Formats: sequence, C-alpha cells, structure tokens
Amino acid sequence: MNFVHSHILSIVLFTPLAGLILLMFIPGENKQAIRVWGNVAMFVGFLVSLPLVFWFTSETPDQQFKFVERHDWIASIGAQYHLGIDGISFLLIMLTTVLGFLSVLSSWSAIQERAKEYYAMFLLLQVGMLGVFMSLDFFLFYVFWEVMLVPMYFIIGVWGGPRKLYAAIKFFLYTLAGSVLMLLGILTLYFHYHTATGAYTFDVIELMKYPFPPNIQNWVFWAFMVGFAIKVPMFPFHTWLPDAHVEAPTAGSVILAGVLLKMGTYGFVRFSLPLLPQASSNPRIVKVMIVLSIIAIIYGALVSLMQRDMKKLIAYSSVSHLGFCTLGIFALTPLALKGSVLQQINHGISTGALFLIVGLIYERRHTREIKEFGGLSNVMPIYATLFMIVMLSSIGLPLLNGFIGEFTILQGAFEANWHWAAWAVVGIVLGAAYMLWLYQRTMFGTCDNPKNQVLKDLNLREIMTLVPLIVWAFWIGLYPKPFFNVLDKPVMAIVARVSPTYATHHPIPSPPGNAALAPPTPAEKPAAQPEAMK
Amino acid sequence: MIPTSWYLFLGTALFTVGVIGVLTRRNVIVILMSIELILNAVNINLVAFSNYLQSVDGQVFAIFVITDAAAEAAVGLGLIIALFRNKETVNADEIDLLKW
Amino acid sequence: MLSAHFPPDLQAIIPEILVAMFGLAILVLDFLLEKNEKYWNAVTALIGLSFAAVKLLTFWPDVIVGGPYHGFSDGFVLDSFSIFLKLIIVAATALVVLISAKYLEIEHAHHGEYYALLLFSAVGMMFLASGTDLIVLFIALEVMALCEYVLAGFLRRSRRSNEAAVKFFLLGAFSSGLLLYGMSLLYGIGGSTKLAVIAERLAERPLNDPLAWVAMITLLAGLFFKIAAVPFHQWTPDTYEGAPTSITAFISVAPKVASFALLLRMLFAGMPALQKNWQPLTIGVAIATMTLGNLAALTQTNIKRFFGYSTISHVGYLLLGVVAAADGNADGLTAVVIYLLVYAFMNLGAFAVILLMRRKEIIGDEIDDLSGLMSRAPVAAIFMLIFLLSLAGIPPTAGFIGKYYIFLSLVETGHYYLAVLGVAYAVVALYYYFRIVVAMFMKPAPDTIPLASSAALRVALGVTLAMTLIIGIYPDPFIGWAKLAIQPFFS
Amino acid sequence: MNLQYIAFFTLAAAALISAVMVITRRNPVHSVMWLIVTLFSVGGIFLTQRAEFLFAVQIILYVGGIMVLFLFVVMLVNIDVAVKQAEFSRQWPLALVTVGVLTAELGYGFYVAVHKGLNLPEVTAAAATASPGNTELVAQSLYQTYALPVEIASILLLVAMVGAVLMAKKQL
Amino acid sequence: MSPMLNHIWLIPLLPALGALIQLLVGRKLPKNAVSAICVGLPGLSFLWAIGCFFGLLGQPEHRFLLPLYSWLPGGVFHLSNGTLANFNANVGFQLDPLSAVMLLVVTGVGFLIHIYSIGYMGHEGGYYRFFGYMNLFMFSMLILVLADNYVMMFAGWEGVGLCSYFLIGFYFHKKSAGDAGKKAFIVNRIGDAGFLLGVMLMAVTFGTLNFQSVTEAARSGQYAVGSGVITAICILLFIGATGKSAQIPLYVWLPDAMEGPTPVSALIHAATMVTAGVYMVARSNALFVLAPAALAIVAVIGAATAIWAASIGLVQNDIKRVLAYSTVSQLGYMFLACGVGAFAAGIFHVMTHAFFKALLFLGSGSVIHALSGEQDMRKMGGLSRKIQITFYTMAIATFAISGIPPLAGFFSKDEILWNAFAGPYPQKALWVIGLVTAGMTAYYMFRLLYMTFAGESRVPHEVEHHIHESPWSMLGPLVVLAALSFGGGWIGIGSNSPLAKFLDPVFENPAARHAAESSAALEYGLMALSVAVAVAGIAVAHKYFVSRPVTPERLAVPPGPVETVLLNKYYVDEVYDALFVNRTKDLGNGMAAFDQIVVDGGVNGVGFFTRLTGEASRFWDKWVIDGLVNVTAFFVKVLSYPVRVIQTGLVQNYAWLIVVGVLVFMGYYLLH
Repeated sequence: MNFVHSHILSIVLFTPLAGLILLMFIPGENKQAIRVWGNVAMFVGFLVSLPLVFWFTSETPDQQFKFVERHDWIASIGAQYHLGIDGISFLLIMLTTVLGFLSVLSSWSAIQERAKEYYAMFLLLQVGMLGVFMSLDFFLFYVFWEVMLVPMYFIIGVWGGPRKLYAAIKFFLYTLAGSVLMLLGILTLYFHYHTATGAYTFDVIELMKYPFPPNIQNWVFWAFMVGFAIKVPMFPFHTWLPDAHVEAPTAGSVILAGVLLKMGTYGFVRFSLPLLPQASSNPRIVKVMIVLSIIAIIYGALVSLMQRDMKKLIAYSSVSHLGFCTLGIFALTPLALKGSVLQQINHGISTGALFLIVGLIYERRHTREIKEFGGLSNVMPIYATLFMIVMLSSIGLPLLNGFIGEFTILQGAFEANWHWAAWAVVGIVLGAAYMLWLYQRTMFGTCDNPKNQVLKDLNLREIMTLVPLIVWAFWIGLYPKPFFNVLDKPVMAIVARVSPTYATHHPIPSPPGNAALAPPTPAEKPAAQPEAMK
Repeated sequence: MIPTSWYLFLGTALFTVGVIGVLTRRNVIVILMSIELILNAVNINLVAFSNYLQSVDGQVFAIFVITDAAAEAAVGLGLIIALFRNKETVNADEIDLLKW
Repeated sequence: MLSAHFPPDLQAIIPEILVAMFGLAILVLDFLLEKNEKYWNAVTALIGLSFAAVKLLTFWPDVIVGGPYHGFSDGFVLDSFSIFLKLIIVAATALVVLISAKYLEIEHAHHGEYYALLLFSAVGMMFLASGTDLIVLFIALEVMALCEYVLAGFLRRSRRSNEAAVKFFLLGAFSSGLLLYGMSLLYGIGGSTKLAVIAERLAERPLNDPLAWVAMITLLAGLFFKIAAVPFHQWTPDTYEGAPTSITAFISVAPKVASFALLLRMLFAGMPALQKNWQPLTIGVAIATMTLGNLAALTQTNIKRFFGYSTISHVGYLLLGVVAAADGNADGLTAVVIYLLVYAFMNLGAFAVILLMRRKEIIGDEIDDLSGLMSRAPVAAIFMLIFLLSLAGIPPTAGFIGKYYIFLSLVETGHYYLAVLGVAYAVVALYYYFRIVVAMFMKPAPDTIPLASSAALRVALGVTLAMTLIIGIYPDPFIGWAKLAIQPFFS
Repeated sequence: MNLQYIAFFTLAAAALISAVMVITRRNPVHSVMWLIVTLFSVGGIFLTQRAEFLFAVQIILYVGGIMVLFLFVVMLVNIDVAVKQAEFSRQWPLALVTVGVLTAELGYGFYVAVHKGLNLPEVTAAAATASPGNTELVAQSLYQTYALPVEIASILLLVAMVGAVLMAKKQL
Repeated sequence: MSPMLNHIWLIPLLPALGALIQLLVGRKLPKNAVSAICVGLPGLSFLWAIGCFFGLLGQPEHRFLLPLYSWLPGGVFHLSNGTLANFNANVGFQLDPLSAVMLLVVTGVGFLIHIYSIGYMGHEGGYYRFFGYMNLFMFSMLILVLADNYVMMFAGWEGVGLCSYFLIGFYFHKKSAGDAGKKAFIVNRIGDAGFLLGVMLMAVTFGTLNFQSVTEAARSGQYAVGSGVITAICILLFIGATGKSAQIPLYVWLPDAMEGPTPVSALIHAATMVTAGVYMVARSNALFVLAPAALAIVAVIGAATAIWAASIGLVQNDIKRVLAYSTVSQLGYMFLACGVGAFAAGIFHVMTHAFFKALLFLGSGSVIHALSGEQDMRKMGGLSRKIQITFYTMAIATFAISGIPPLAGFFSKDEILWNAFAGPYPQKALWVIGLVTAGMTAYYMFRLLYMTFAGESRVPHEVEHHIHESPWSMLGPLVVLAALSFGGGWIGIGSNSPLAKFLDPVFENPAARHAAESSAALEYGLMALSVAVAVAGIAVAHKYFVSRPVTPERLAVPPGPVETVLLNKYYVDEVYDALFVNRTKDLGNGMAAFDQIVVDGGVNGVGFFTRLTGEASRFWDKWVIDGLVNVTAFFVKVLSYPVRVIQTGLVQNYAWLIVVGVLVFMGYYLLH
C-alpha cells in the first residue's frame, strides 16, 4: 500500500502502457478479445486513478504539488523524471481517465476493422495525455506532449471520415509547428536559468524561483503562446479543429475535445502564468489575449450557428467555449482562473458527451447532416432526453455544470474589466441560440424521413457511456464546492505571481446571509475519507 | 630567382583551363584529362612552395597527388568502359537517366 | 595481443590494420567460395569489424585517462573524438554488411569485392577521422572516395548504377581537385602539412589575407561536396537513386560521418583562426542546405532519391551545430557528434526496411511500394514508423535528442533566427516523412509477394531500432561519451 | 640569371598552350597527345625548381603510365563517332562566363596578395643549410615522416586495381 | 420555529421529484398515476407553503432564512472600491412577506391549473411529458421565488425560461410552436444577459449577492440617492425584467407564446413566470429607491407597454391573443406601480392579476375545449347559454380586470392609478395613460366577452352540435379562481391594508407614504373617475357588440353614462365612430401592423444579421485563415519544383553549380 501510495502517479501513468503491451500479445483476428481487453485496460486505468480522489486532500496539504516523484533521468542535461499534481492537474487527470474509458467504451461497435491498432493507439494516447498533466519537468512534459500527437494522428487518419488524411496531417502539422516553437521557448528559459545560476535544470518548480528578465519573458511568452494557442485553439489558429473533429471517429473527437484541447489552456495556466508573470500580466499582452478570446467566443458561436454538420457545429462551439477558458485565464483574477479550470472540466464533460451523442446517431445513420434529421424525439425518446440534458449543460443552464464555470469566469472577468464580461455575455446568448436551434432541428418537428422512423433507441451500453458524464454534470452544477476547494490553493498560488494584490489576502468574514457557512475545509469534500481506503 | 607568385599565377591559369575543360567538354575522357590538368596545377603550386620553403614536404605531397591521379584514372577509366558497354556512348550529357 | 613488441605508432592503428587485413582476407577467400557460400565473406567482414570495434573500445579508457596519442610524426592522432567517430563508422559498416547479403543475392552481385571494398573504405574513413596531416587526410579521403565510386557502380549491368557511379566519380574527382588546390595553398601558407602548424601560422596572418581566403574557400568547397551541402550537393540524389540500395544506405551514413570528422578537424584544428571567415559561409550554406533538402524532398516519388534529399536536410541541421560550435559553444559540437550517432542508426534502419521491398521482380524503390505495409508486415511497418519519427525528430526517439542539442546550441549562441528556421523546417520534414507513413498505414498493398527478409537483416533492424529507442529514452550515457568525444576541441 | 626566366616562360607558355589545346581538340587522341606535352612542360618546371625526383616520377608514372592508359581507353571507345559529334556541351557559354568571373576573382585575390607580399613563412634554417641530393631527402621524408600516407596509398592503389578490374572485366 | 419552515426546501423539491419521475419513467406510467403524482406533489407543496406561511407569521419581523450550503464559494475577489471580499453564493431559502405572497400565488394558482390540466390535456399525446415539464416549471419558479440570493434567483429565472421554452414548443410537430419556443427563450436570454451583468456589477459593488445583505448595504446610507453605479445596476436588472416580463422592447415573444397549450399560457404566461420581473424589481426595491432615474425608466416603460399592448388588444380576434396582449398591458401596470415607488401596489396587482388572468385563460381554454379547438372569436358567439359556468366565471374575471368594484382588479388597479397620480412625479402623464389604458382594457375585455358569449351563434354547424360544458376537473378551478377574483382584492384595500402592512417590512419606500398622506377626498374622486372610464369602455363595447344589430331608433336613447352624449343624441354614434372607435381601431390596426412589421421584423432582422455574420465568418474561416495556411503549403510545394529543375541530371551542370558556389564564396570575400 505504501509503495502504491508513494508511486500512485507512475502507476496511473503507466497502467495504459501495460495494457498496451499485453494487448500486443492478443492475435489481431480475435476482435472480441481485443475489444474486451481494450475496455478492461481503460477501465483499470480509471480505477487506479480513483485513489487520487480519496488521498488528494489528505496528502501533504501544505505543499503546492502532491504525490511528487522525482528521479534523475538525463542527468547530463538536468532533465528529471519528475511527476506531481496540484488541484488543477488533479481534476484534468480525473477527466482524462474517465473520458478515456468512456470513449473506448463508446467505440465498442463503431470500430470493426483494425481494432487492435485502434485500441493500442488509444492506450498510447492515454499515456501521453496523463503524462502531460503530471510532469513537472519541462523536458518530460515536452516528450509526452509530442508522444500524444502520433496516436491521435493515426486515430484520425486511419479510422476517420472521407477527408481524414488531410485532417490528420493538418492536425499534426499545426500542433507540431506550435510545439517546436514552444521547445525553443523552453530552451531559452533553460539557457537563461543556466547562465544566471550555473545549473542546468528543466524543473518547473526550480525555474519558477528565478525571475527572468522582462524582455526574455515577452519573447518566451509568445513562443509558448503559439504552442498553446494552437492547441486550445485560440482564434486565428483554430482552423485545424473543425476538420479534425469532423473527420475523427467519435471516440477521437471525444478525446480531442475533452482532453487534448485542455492541454493548451493547461499550458497557459501551468507554465505561461507562473513562469512568465511579468509578461503574462503585461497589459499589452493581456489585451491581445483577451481580445483573441472574445473574438473566439463570439466568432465561434456565430460560425456554429451556420453549420450544417452536427460535428462541425459542436467543434466550433468548442472554439467558443475555450474562448471563455482563455478569457478566464488572462483576466488574471482568482475567480476567473478557477472558473476557467472548472470550465475546462465542464467543456470536457459537455462537449465530450455531445460528441458521444452525435456519434450514436452517426453510427445509426452514417450521416451528420442536420437536415437529414428531425423529430427524433418521437422515435428515440431516451436519446432525446439525454441529448437535452447535455445540451443544457453546454449552454450553461444553472444547476448544470456549464453555468458554474461560465458565471465564475464572467464574474472574475467583470472584476478585472467589465467590458470583457459584457462582450463575453454575447457569447452566452448566441450559445443558447445555436444549441437550441440544433436541438430543435434534430429532435423536434415531425419525423418524416423514413430512414429515421426505424431508428432504435439507445441500448444499455450506450446509455452507460453517457450517464456518468451527466451525473458529473449535475454534481458540478449542484454542488461544485469540492472542486472549488481543490482549486483554491493552486489558483491562489498562480495568481499571487501574476497579480500580487491578491497575494496578501485575509479572507474577510463573509457577509451576513452566508454566516452559516464556515470557509471550506477539506473534510467537507464528500469522497474524502482517507482512512476509509487504508 | 623567380618569385613564387609567378608559379602561383601559372598554377591558377592551368587550374582555370582544367575547370573550363570539365565544364565544357562533352567527352567524359576529355573531362577526365581536364581533371588531370587541375591536379598538375596543384602540383605546380606544391613544388613552388616546397622550393620556396626549402622543404621536401611539398614534393612528397605532389608524389601522393600523382599516385592519386593514377588511381583515379584507373577507376575512372574502368567506369567509363562500363559506361560505354552499357550505353554505347561516352558523352557526359547523354547520361541523364537519373534526374529530378 | 602482439602489442608487446609492437611500436606504439602501429599499435595506435591496429583497428585500421585489422579491418584492412580482413579486407584482403576476403579478397582471397572469395576465390575459394562457391556461389552459394558467399555469405562467408559477410561473416569475415563482420568478424574483422568487431575485432576493430573491440580494439577501439580498449583504447577509449586510455585516451580518456592518458589524453590523446600523437603518432607518425604528428600525422595521426588517437583521441576520444576519433575513437568515437571510428566506432560509429565501424558500426555503420557492420550494419551495412548485415543488410547487404540478401540484397546482393537478389541482385546477382554477391561478390567478395563488395565486402572488401566496404572494409577498405572503412579503413579510409577511420584514418580520415584521426588524420592531422594534410597528406594523410587527403589520401584517406581518396581511399574512401574511390571505394564509394566503385561500390556505387557495383551493379555493372545496371545503367542506373553505372550512371550513378560515373557522375559521382566525375564530380568527386573534380571536387577533390578543388580540395587539393586549397590544400596546396594551405601548405604554402603554413609551411607545413601538419594542421597544428598551419593553425599557428594562420593565426599570425591578418584575417582578410587573400591567400588564406582562397585556400579556405576552395578547401571548403571540397569538404562541402563530400558532406553534400548545397550548392555542392547535386551528386547526392542521383547517386542515391542509382546506386545499389545497400550502398545508398552506406554512403548516406558512413562517409557522412567521416567527412564531418574531416570538416571538423579542418575547421577546428586547422583553421580556428579563420573562424570569422568561415562561419558566415557555413551559415549561408546551412540555410541553403536545409531549405533545398526539405523542399525538394516534398515531391519525390522514388524513395531512395527521397532519402537523398532528406540526408541533405539533415546535413543542414548538422551544419547548424557547426555554426553554433564556431562561437566556441561546446554543445554545438556535442550536437554534431550526437546527431551523427543517431543519424547513423535511424537512417540505416529506414534503409533496412526499404531493402525488404527489393524482391525478385520488384525494384521496390518507389514510395508506393511501401503501401499497405502495415497490413502485410506490421512489425516492419512499425519499425519504419519509429525510424521516420526519429528522422523527423519526434520524442522519445533518438532523432529528437539530436535536434534538441542543435537547437539548444543555437539558442545558447543567440542564433535565434536559425533556430526558428530549423524548427520550421522540422515541420516540413515531418510532412514529407509522413507521406511514407500514409502509404504504409492508410493505403492498400499493391502486391502480395513476400518481403525479402533474412536473419541478418532482422538483426540489423533490431539493433538499429534498439539504438534509436535507447538513445531516445535514456540518452544520458551517450551524451556523456559525446561530451568526452569533443574534449580535443574544447579542453 | 635570365636563363631561369627564359626557361620558366617557355615552359609556362608551353604548358598553358598545350593545356588549351587539350580541351579544344575535337579528337580525343589529339587531346591525349597535347596533354602529354603539358605534362612534359610541367615536369620541366619541376626540374627548374630542383625537384628532380618528382620530374622523374612525372615522366615515368604520368606520361609512361597514366597517359598510355588513357590512350588505350580512347582507342577502345570508338573515336570516329566521338569525332563527328558536337564537341562542347550546351552550357559552354555560361560556363565560360562563370569561369571567367571566377578567374577574375582569383586573379584579383592573388594580385592583392602579391601586392601586399605573400608573407609566406620564414625558411627554416635547417632546411636552408642542409641540402643533400633531392632524392635522398624525398626518400627520407617518404619513409620516415610520411610512412603512414605511404601505407594508406598502398590501400589506395589496391582499391584502384580492384575497382578497375571490377568495372572493366567482361564478367566476374 | 416551526418544523415546516425548517424543511421549506421541500416546497420546490416536491415538484422537482414529480418532474424527475415523469422524465425518467413517465412513459411507462398509466395516465392516472401520472396525474396523481404530478398534481399531488404540487398540491403537497401548496399545503406546505400554507404551513410555512403561518410559520412565517410566527417569525420575528416576518423573515426566515435557511442557507443550506455554499453553492459558489468563489473565494477572494476585488470590489470596485479596491477592497477584497469573499465571493459566495448559497443554495439557501428566504421566506419573507414578499416571497410568501408570491409563494402562495404560485403554488395555489399552479395547483389549480394542474388540476385543470387533467381535464384539458386528457386526450393529448405526451401527457406525462406535459406534466413533467409543468412540475419542472413549478420547481424553477419556486426556486426563483424562494431564493435568498441573486445567483440562485437567476437559476430559477433561467429554469422557468427553459420550461416555457419546452411548454410553448409542446406541440413540437407544429413548426410555429418550435419557433415560438425558440424565440421566447432567446429573447429571454437577451434579457438574462442584462440581468447577469447587473448581478456581477452588484457583486463587485456590495461584495455579496445575498438579498438580505444587499438590502442592508443599500439602506445603510453609504450610497447617495442617484449614485451612478446603483442606477447602472438597476437598469441592467430591469433589462432582465423586460425580457422575462414582456415589456417594451422585449415583449414580442409573449403573444407568440400562445402556441402553447392553454393551461401553460395560464400558468406561465399569465399568472406566474411573467410576473417574475416584477417580483425581481420589487425584491430589489432598496436599490431602486436609490436610483430615481432607473425608477423613472421603469415607470415610463411600464406605462408605455400598458397602453401600447392594450391598444393592440383592441382589435385582435384570436381569443388567446387578446388575453396575451392584455397580459402584457397589465404587466405594464405593475411596472408602472414599481416605477412610481408603489411596490406593494405592484405586488398586489401581481396577485389579483394572477387570479383573474388565470381564470380568463382557463375560461378561454374551456371555450376552446368546447368548440374543439376553435380560437377565433368571429366564429363564436351566443355560447352563454350552452356553457354557462364557463360564461359566468369568465364574466366575473372580465369585470375584475376591467376594474369594476368590488372585484379584485378594481382595488389593485386603482391603487396603482392613485400612486401614479400622487407619486413622485409632478406631471400626471403616467396617470392619464393608466386611465386611458383602463378604458381600453374594459373595452376589449368586454368585446371579448360579447363576441364569445353574447349575440347569436356564429359557430359553424358541424361544431355546433357537440358543444359541451367542460368536465368538473376543469370547472372546479374556474369556480375557485372566480371566487378569488371576486374577493381576492379585499385584503388590499387602501394603503394600510393588511396586505400593505404585511409587506411593509420589505418595502419601506417614501412614495407610498407620500401617496398616503395626500387627501382622501381626492383619492375617492379619482377612484370614481377610473370606474367611470372603465364603465365607459364597457358601454362602448356593449354598444358595438350587443346593440349594433338593434334598430337605430333604440339608439336614440344614449346608452353610456356620459351626460353630453345624452344631450346631443343624434349624431353621437357618428361622433363615436368618427372620434373614438374607428380612430382607435385604426390605431390598433396600425399598432398591430407595426408590431408585425417593425418589432418582429427587428427581431427577425437581428436573426438575419447574425445569420449573415455567421455565413461571413464561415467563409472567412474557409478562405482566409485556412486559405493562408494552404497557400503557404502550396508555395512550399511549388518551391520544390525549381529545386528539382536544377537537378537536370547532367553532370556538367552540377560541376558548373559547384564552380558557382566557389564563385559566390569568393564574391562574398571580395565584398567582405
């Protein structure tokens, strides 16, 4: 147990890899076994990540990063095998393990040919994504960052739609272009740290301790910005996203939207802000980032209003939603930042679920043209109901997850500058417009298309792929407090670097009506019974 | 005593002639000869310097250059014969299977 | 062994002697072998190379501890640098021997001379790696070059092979003419053929001394030709396409390593004083080389030619390392050495896969011939994928470590624009390497004829893959050795 | 001592003119002949610089060996065809211009060099005083200082031999 | 304190439970079970509400707070004045007189309408769905009413909007229904955007969003009357209100909302949801009194909406549309009341209006039910004898809305008019408008009554023979509501009525006091005047819809109470025609047309514009951004051709290039 406890991150990280290796030994023609194994491996991957939930709050509450593991890796260049998570990465990791399993589960019947490679790719992808969120060493981070490109390329390129090759290579080239520039940024930091201190290290925590000169910070910021912005994707860099989403198989889209996009925002939060505080709080830069975010919000919404292809619509809606996340990041206020991280989780849940939903119908009809559908709620009531809930969570209806994130972001943005919030609110209105319109065009009306009249409603497996997400959506929507508790420390730590006015904050006694509520204590976190596990 | 620079000029001139030959003649054998001219230019330089420096290194170098010239000639001519067997030609601009 | 009553100078060249001896042995042995026993030549060659390798390894500690050994009246030096590169050369040659046997049988050209020449050129390269005297370097270079010419034309009946050889030969001879011309002037300037002396004399001369310039330029022209840098590269694609595939593999790796050894010796041991003069030229050439190599590779259909251009682009990256090193940055040189190491393995691995495609009826040197490889030979396809990823510099493969050091050195020396250019071309590179991936994984197989696999080839594949991954995932020791290897230049 | 000058100029002129003839003769055989003239005059230049041994090598090895080889090959590949065909490649004007410029540049370079004085290294006193017959000196340095190149050269020649046989032999 | 209060959260939760059951397993349940659950649970929560009401009376200063848990513990943030505060929003309940009144109205009327629906929706498809949504609506509405902070209120606020979306689009096979639903939701969202911004501004101003603490902060006197930020907050909040409560300019969705089933119109678009805006403004009264400018805007918008909608209502022929416009106009009244600071009066009117307007809708529903779906009044008439109970109940409601004493409508409306007259604004324009509107209201309501029930039947024969009175499940609620519309207003008579007293702790506003001080005589005079106007309206209606078929001689006797008419009897009708009716008709037509063309056109125009920009940006994406990338890729590819062209395959070209290389190097040196 003790070993497990101290190496939990490595275990979570490499379980999918182990699954992959074992998968190699299953003969390719035995599809059933492969399928089962693929799901089992992913599910185990999820199970081993569960202890994190129980141990997280109890684990070394005083330090910023928990479950830290560090060993020398490439001593000669100062690269280490250095894992560790804080609240932000913790949530993203849970999201990854859950979505990873669900997406694989969703492709049970969808993927018939080359199943072995398919599941192998997903397991590999899982390793890459988890690694990105866990590593505290730039070199390690970069390695995982790139590792995860390859399987995604294949998932799109092999099992994708008609223009899969174009989409796949476009995805790869865009991301690679960004990441190599990011590498230059990393090297610059690395080198300047060395000249300043004489030591070579990629250790993020170490690098944070050294105040880099402002001009360096600005240059590196732009290098990082390109890398992360392409991943997010922010406004001018977003065009790979629709293609990738439209062509990718369902599970691919789910992972792509649910997790991969978060890497960009995560990069901003984890690296740009803490490492380059002056640059990221430099008004000119902030202005640029905010403007890009707002453009993304409104622009993405407008474009998705016009789409004829369900997946493309959702893809563009991601652009809009991620716009909120970046807005939240660069508002540089604790509220906005918490909201942003929470919104990343929400987007993972809602949009992931939306892609699952589209995938379900695509599997039945092999088209995603909106005009092909209509009145489905007559033939597929369960489907319609689930779709409705997911859609509502995506348009940010209160008591569902979307609202919590958006509202917190907006409040934080408002706090920084009310114009930003005012502009962003437009996105909320439009968001309602395009989602409702989509729902109405597909679910309402008379079901006159004979092809649709024979559609079967969801079976248990399909329902099971959606239910966890919906439950999660309600959890965040109704009782987000645990998430805020988890996020509070790391976010304050980051904000303290970029806008010091919050650094010395004495939480003033909350106003009357709230008196009943003591400031959050870890004990209140529902699932947190350390001794329950031991 | 003749200044070394004169030899350098002579060498350069010979070198140039050789280069022109390489660039302009179609016949591969003649190109090979032009290369020999270049090698001779090199030898002139070497000997001139060795004479100036009163050291035999240059001459030794020149000997090796000649050795190399011999070796190259042997291999080169062998290749040319094989070429002629294959294509019935020794023209440099007719061997263009491999391009782009 | 016999080292007891053996003059130290000769001891220092025992590896070369061994390789040469086994080369001669093969020439003799060849007469005794029947047509179907020719593989014994290969075995002999391997034995010889492994002996040499062992001997080199025994040298390593002595050199690290006792410092370099200068022999043959300073014409020859045995230092960590030369040993490191010699090991790469020997390894590369051995791998080429492994991948050749089956291929030569298919080509009906399984002659002993092939292996003999391989070994002789290896000898030339090894001397090239440790020569410190113009004459030694020149002669060694010629040994290497002549063997390459002959090997390139080894398929005498094939017009393409022959044409490749002729072109290679004519241009090679011409370029060595230039090289010699530069050397002659350098001798005049330096008053000696020893690089050390020349370096001192050059340091005394003014920077813009025309004689030194002409010498340097003609010399560089010759050297750049050998490493296939733009605009002296044009023999590369043609020769690569025409030459026997195994030889293409060989000349795309081993001579590159040796030529870089020569280049580095010349620049850093011979003309450090002229650094101000040759660095800008190198920058220009590096940019041109990367640009041309990457762009031209985009639209190739013949995979050997394709790899010709890809080699050129890699040379561009190596030159970037040289540029950084010119600013006295040790990482720059480390980058070059590491890059040469990983490049040798990943490129040979890729060629090993390509050799699988050469079967009785099928030339198999078009990119389309690789189509559907995943469906017919998954292992080979995945190997190729890893080699290509490594060539494109995607972690955690060896290629990334090489690129990483190149970029690091550029950043450290403040050549940001070069770094940006380099990464930009890394993206382009990925684009064309993935054309092969697309063919292998997403296209149907054109034929069902089994691949030309063999035990030796599989061994070669295994070794190259292992090295590609090991260096990629745990490069620490290799980096350490590389750092030791460049000690002679940065002590 | 203008004898030296006369010798130099005659030999230089002969070398250059014959060289030009080499690359301008339509008939390869003539080229070979002219090349022999060039080699002789270059040999002469060696002689004027007290490089007797090298002169001998030039005559015996070059003229006696390599040129004969050339002659054989020229005879082997049928000349009459070559004679009828166009003599120069299509790029010759371009080539001439390029080389012209290059020569100009080189010439200018050397001119500047000479103008400022070549400032070649000082003659080592040892070499200046001790001057036994040239051949002994060459022999000594060949087999003492340059033993290694000689060794490698042997491999070189072996390779050349093997290669030539490999390429030229009808079947192996 | 009373146990019921401590579990006040049950009130919203019970309907939520019902909704959950329906949406999960409703399809499988038999109809009776469905109705039992979905009517029973709201009934329970109604009872619970009553219990809580009495519990509340026992509370000190009639206030009860029950914060359950911290919902949005956002943590530290900056106030606009630079100090740091702790952002937090609870899931918590607040019961005070204001919310108590709303609570009773919502649960009570809601419960009745649920009962009604059993009969009305009896033979509709998607029975369970309907009730599921209705319960969901109840839940959201109750959250809205019982929330103790703005964020939670916003949750309910959005929730009711959503439910109205679903219920309007209940007949989703009708495209018009779907569109109407969408229109409603999006127009609402526009308002919500304003609300949200207001809430945020409030948060950074006061550091809390809790009603209690906001009110205290506002009343603490640290904010001057008319302070800019407060005004901004109020205006933003009011934008939200205009959306939800269908005020100019955002009222356009409500008439279309009549696509929904009639009970929905009754519950959502008459009684409860649409009054949320009024409730919210009243809830924020402490802020509004600090922002006279905002109050003025509220008053003006309210008055304008009242007369605007009323004038449109004059000429509508669809029975439900008449009611819809009248609802809009009545809402205008309520805002007028708030605008003049008489929040109590506004809430009073909310209550009475809930009674009689619900009754009217249900009645019209019963009529439609009887006529098997006919909504056009021109095809009705003479029904009074055939469906008597419906007729009588509706008549009561009509009198109530027309402000005839002693019915409920009279007191509330009169309260409003009186406050408009005596309110803070010297000029009486608002009052005049209110008065005229009252007249119009009386006119069109009676027009409705007459056209539907009076005269001889214009009903087509195939429908004629199976006209039937509705079942008791529908009539029962009618009767109860009739009673309420009759006597419901008595608790609010005068400015210190029990209701006013009860509400006092919530509103301590100067306006009401000011109104109260002024002379009673004047008040009664005005009262009489308003009654007179109402009667006049009725008279006109009567003249045109009852007496018109009668012979001209009978017209010599002037019907209306107006003496002047009596004097010059002969050309009175012409005068009426000329001066009022036709003109008013024209006006109404004009308004209707304007509404159709300009306002709707505006909305559609916006829609069109967004679509346009959408298309534009799509193309921008496809051609410009993607284009750039592809063009770069293209050039890279193209560049690779020259590179290949120099690879001629001619060895001498290669040699030449080598020479060129050397030449370039030398050139570099020479230029160097």
